[in-house]
Amino acid sequence: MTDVGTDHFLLLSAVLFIIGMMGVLIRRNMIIIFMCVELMLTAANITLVAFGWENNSMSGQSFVVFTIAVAAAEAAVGLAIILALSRRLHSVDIDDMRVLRD
Amino acid sequence: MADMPLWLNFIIAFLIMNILLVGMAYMTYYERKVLAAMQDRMGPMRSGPKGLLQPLADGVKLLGKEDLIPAAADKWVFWFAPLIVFVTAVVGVAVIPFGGTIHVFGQDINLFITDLNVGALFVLAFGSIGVYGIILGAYASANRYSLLGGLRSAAQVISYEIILGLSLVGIFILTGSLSLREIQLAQQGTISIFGLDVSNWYVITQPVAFIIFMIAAVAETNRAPFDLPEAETELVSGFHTEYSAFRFSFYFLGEYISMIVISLFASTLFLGGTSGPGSGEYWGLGIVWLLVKTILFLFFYIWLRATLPRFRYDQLMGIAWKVLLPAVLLNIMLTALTRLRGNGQISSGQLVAVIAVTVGVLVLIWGLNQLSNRWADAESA
Amino acid sequence: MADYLFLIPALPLLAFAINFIFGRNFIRDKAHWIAAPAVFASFVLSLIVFFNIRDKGEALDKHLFTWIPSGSFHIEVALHVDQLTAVMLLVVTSVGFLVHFYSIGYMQGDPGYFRFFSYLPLFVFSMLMLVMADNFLVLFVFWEAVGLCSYLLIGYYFQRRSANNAAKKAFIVNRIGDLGFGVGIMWIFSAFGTLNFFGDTGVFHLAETGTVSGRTLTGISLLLFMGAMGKSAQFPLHVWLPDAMEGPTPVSALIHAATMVTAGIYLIARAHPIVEQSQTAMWVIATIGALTAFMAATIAITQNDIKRVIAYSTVSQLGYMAFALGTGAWISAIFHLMTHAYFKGLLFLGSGSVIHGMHEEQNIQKMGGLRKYMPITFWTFMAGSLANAGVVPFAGFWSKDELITGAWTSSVFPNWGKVIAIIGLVSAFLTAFYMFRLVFLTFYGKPRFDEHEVHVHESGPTMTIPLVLLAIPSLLVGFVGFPPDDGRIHHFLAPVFESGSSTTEAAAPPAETASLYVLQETTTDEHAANETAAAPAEHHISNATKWTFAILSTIVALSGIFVAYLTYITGTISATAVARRFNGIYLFLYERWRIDEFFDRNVVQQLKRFAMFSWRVIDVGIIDGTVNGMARLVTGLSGRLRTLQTGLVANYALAIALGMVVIIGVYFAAFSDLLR
Amino acid sequence: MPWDFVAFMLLAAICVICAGGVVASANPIHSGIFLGICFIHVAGIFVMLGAEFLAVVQVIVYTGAILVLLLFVLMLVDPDALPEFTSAHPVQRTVAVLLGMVLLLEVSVAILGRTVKGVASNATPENIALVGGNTQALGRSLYTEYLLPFEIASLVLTVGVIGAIVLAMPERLGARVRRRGTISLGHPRGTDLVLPEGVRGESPIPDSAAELETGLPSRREVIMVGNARDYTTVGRGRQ
Repeated sequence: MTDVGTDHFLLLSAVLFIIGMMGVLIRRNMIIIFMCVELMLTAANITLVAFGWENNSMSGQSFVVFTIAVAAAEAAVGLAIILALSRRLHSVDIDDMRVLRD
Repeated sequence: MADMPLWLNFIIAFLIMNILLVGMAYMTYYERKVLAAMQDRMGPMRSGPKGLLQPLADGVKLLGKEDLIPAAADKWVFWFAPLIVFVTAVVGVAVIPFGGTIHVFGQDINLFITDLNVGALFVLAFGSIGVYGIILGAYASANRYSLLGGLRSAAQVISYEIILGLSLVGIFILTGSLSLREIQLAQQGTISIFGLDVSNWYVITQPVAFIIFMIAAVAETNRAPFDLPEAETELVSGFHTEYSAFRFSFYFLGEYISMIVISLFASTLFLGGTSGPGSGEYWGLGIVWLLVKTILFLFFYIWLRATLPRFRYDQLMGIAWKVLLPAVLLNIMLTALTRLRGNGQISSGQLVAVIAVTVGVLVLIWGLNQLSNRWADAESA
Repeated sequence: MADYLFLIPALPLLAFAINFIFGRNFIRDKAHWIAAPAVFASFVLSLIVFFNIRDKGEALDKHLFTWIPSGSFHIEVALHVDQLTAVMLLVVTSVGFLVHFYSIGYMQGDPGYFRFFSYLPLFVFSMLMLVMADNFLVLFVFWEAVGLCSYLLIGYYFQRRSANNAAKKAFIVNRIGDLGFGVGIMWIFSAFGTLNFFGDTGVFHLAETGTVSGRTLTGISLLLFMGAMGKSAQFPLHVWLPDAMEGPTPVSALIHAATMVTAGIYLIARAHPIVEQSQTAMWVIATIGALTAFMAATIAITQNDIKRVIAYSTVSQLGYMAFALGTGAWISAIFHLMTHAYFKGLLFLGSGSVIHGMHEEQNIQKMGGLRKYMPITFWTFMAGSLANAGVVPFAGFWSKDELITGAWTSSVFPNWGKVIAIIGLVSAFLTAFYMFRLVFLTFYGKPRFDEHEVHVHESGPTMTIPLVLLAIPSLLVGFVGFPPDDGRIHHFLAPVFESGSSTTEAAAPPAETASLYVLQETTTDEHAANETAAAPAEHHISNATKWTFAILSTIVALSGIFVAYLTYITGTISATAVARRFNGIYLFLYERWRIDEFFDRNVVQQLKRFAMFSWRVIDVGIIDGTVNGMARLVTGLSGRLRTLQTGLVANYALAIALGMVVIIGVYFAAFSDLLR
Repeated sequence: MPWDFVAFMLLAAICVICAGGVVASANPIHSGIFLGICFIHVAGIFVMLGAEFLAVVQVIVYTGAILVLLLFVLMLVDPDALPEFTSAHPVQRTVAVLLGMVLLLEVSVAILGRTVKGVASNATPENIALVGGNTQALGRSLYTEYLLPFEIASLVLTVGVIGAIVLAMPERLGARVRRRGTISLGHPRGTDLVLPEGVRGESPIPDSAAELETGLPSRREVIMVGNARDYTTVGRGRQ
């Protein structure tokens, strides 16, 4: 078990992903939730790179490039939404974002 | 790149770091002297001959001052934020090559700490982490002026980091590598321009990138005229208002070290690093050349500070996004096209076509902009 | 040459695109610099094409692209230019260009200037594609496009309610015709399996070789004619055309007189291999044409709006063309179409000039004596009127004379043809009368307006030059049909209209007997020929007949003018007295045969009643009842279910996570061998 | 004990601890710091996996840009608007933790019981060294195999940037832009010298309707115009 194999990275990725998921589920601050989503994305990235490493393939890394690009775009749009919402509702509490229901 | 035992690596790293720190100390002296000369003053004269011990005196003074922590501060963030600035600034030097591999005492010694194949990006990456020190310090101070400084810094550094990174892409295209060592090696030869043999420095083949890089580097290190995060007159020193004594000195150190590192970086990227007369035979001469170039850059920094007033914030952002970004993108495109043409991968016709389309698009954008201005005027009229 | 054919329609399309996209912001009041040169270039190209075809004597073809490749249904967009198309191209582009030219002056200062100059080339483009189409579907598409342009241009002054209504009316009435046309095309496809006109597998060849039953051909022909009725304003679908005068006058000239309305005539002429197989269809076409010609002429007598009179005159002339088609006088119909395009375009532009000069006054009762104010307009208008009235040697005379002669000597139905010819003569008399009523009321006599209030002026050169340019063909173009039945146009067009019969008839007549007119003595047994190919034997009409009719129609026209002279110049006959005497008839005519009222009462109101029924009973009662019932049911259910939707994003995320866990769990438990 | 195992364990431990810190910190800034540390160590993991370029990109993009942006927004948002750390939904929290545990269990089973191996490709360390290194190999992969996705990704970024600008634009910004004035984070005073004759301290420009709507004092904006010529025509466009 002292040899670092793909499984180690996958387990790390799983743990990070689940911590991120729990963060999304538990926290109410939209910005924290956003951070947790980034965490989940990173966890997925680790999986991709790990499998690429295992199979001597560059595809995993290529995918991560796309993930990062999408994450960056998501950050830009997501934060702009958060900013606009906080400006309008004076809150970043995810529980306050229920205008559509009321 | 020769394999060295780990202990030797540590020694080299230790040496370089210490030289850097001492250099930083005398950088402050150098700056004060140059500024003084430009302002027709004497500068520090009291401590030691010609004030040469002034940095030492400053250090002792800073260490001896009272270490204040504001009551409302976020303590441990307040505590480690200056360290981030300092550490990230120092780490950047790890990939700067001071020369090739030399053979002394029966031992191969690399005149650099490491040769990462992503060396150039490494410097940028640590530069971008450095901004945390400013933001977090600003936040932790629980001071509105500091916070404003931190926000400005965040926006400024993010914006200029893009420019900084993109300005290097031209070099990457020409070199085909991100390794600083390879970039430096690629500048060893000479090229012929109008029958004149000139060193193949990228400052000659990439002049636009060089200018943009210099502007962005000044902004990236928060130096005048881009020192808005500090802006004594408006923000009472901005993010480090609440810092004193040794914590302040970390910010201080970090700023000067990052100046030195970015100057080393620029020398390596654009001025051929260690290349110069005689540097092929004597490695020591290479280091001297590198230092001379670095000092030139540092002089440029100081000169800017002495000459230019601070930019306004919107001007700062406007320069980054409306002037430098398009210019640097065009530079990348031109470089790429030239490279492709040189490799014979595209024909002259295609080259001309691409350029024509680009010019057309630019003209179109310009026209649309004019048009929207006109509409806006018509609407407001 | 064929490679450059596409330029003819493409240039106006380009002009349209440029004006439409950049007009509002960039081109504005310089839009005509885009549109007019483009149409002029098309005209020049059309001329080149025309001479090319005349010299070579064969049609040009150019395949552009495959539009719908779908199994056996294969629609190609191709340009086909034969003699018929070449004539149409010339007419469309020449009148089109002059109208563009005229509009520069007429539309000056209009806020929608660029819009006008983008719709006009669009129309020209559509019309050119219509005549160049080589299959029914493409023809239909541009048929509709032409209708669209008509709609846009009638409703050009969209701020006016009446213009909007007129545009809608034109569109809806055309829809009725187009419905028939559309069904006809579908029927063609199901009967022939193709929509292409030409070639051995084309519709026309198949129709001539008798692969399809006569009944089918009759049905198709009637449906095609239904489309033509809508577009070419045949009774009873003519009602839209007079209302279409709400559009700007150049539009009336271009679309509602010279070109678009002739699309129906063109369609029937193009489809003549089908139509001529069916005697019933021919009879219907001829009868409706004659009826239209007569009805519109009678209405025109009583109208007071200058444009309306000319509009009814247009309807009447279209009726002439239709009965010529119906009696098998194809070339005469196209000949009349051509002459009519020029003199009617001229009349409309002239009336536009009058209206312009009178500061938007359209009522002829308030005009008079304009001769001295607007000499150019007067003389050109006079030329147009003489042409329309059919006075020697103006263009209208030659073509109209031919139509009537053709009807009289028609081989398709000899007896009925004579009746139609007589109706044509009566209409010709009426035509001469109302045209000169118009001329006398407008240009002669004393001004019936306040000369101090209204400062009448001659229009500018951009308006008068087209008038003069149109007056020349109005005078001269008739001579291409001289001598009657043997003129240049007959020789030119002959290949189009005889090719069919020459392939069907084993004993094809020699080519020099170009005329299609048929002597009465070769009449086949009408009952036997019913629903089958009416085989037209080729013969010249005796010179005696020709002369008789030439003299007859001249007399008729002159007498019409004379009566108008007596009525409106000397006052020997009192118009008001006649109107009072025959009050019933007068009112009947004045109210345009009460066709609009008839439609309103019998169609519109009935439809409204049906719509009310549908709304009140079917929609509200049955459909809404069902829907509302469902809705109430769903409301009741969802009231209970909505508690599930907390509106809290966290809960939804939790649900997603739960779903993920459950799915993975189920996978492990059921499908994976990991746990076994 | 091999060094790479130690390195991995170190990196992984810090990653997990910092990830926990992100979720558990009461102060969102602390969450951000934890996340940054976590990302840097993930970059270390990437280096271990032979993806040096990605490691640097991870640091530059995630830590250097995305996270800075996050902190930026955090500082822009009114601190009073931040929700309480203690969740108002204890049930939600319990269920979430439970679900996380179950999912972790399931995924662990899946990873440890993994029998399927991927198809080995040709990017062996030797081949990568042959093309010049990780960066060059990744470049080849991106610009040959994944050229179209790469271009689309750039499009996504562009759209994202534009969307962000549109979303974050203050509602009346359009009106303000047209007046050629900007609001700076500083410089409340500006250049008094270009003020025309009149009572000092009073706006020389009559309040336009737009200004009344935005409620922004016009003096503030007048001061920030780019040059004196524009200044005199503020509110009426250039002439």
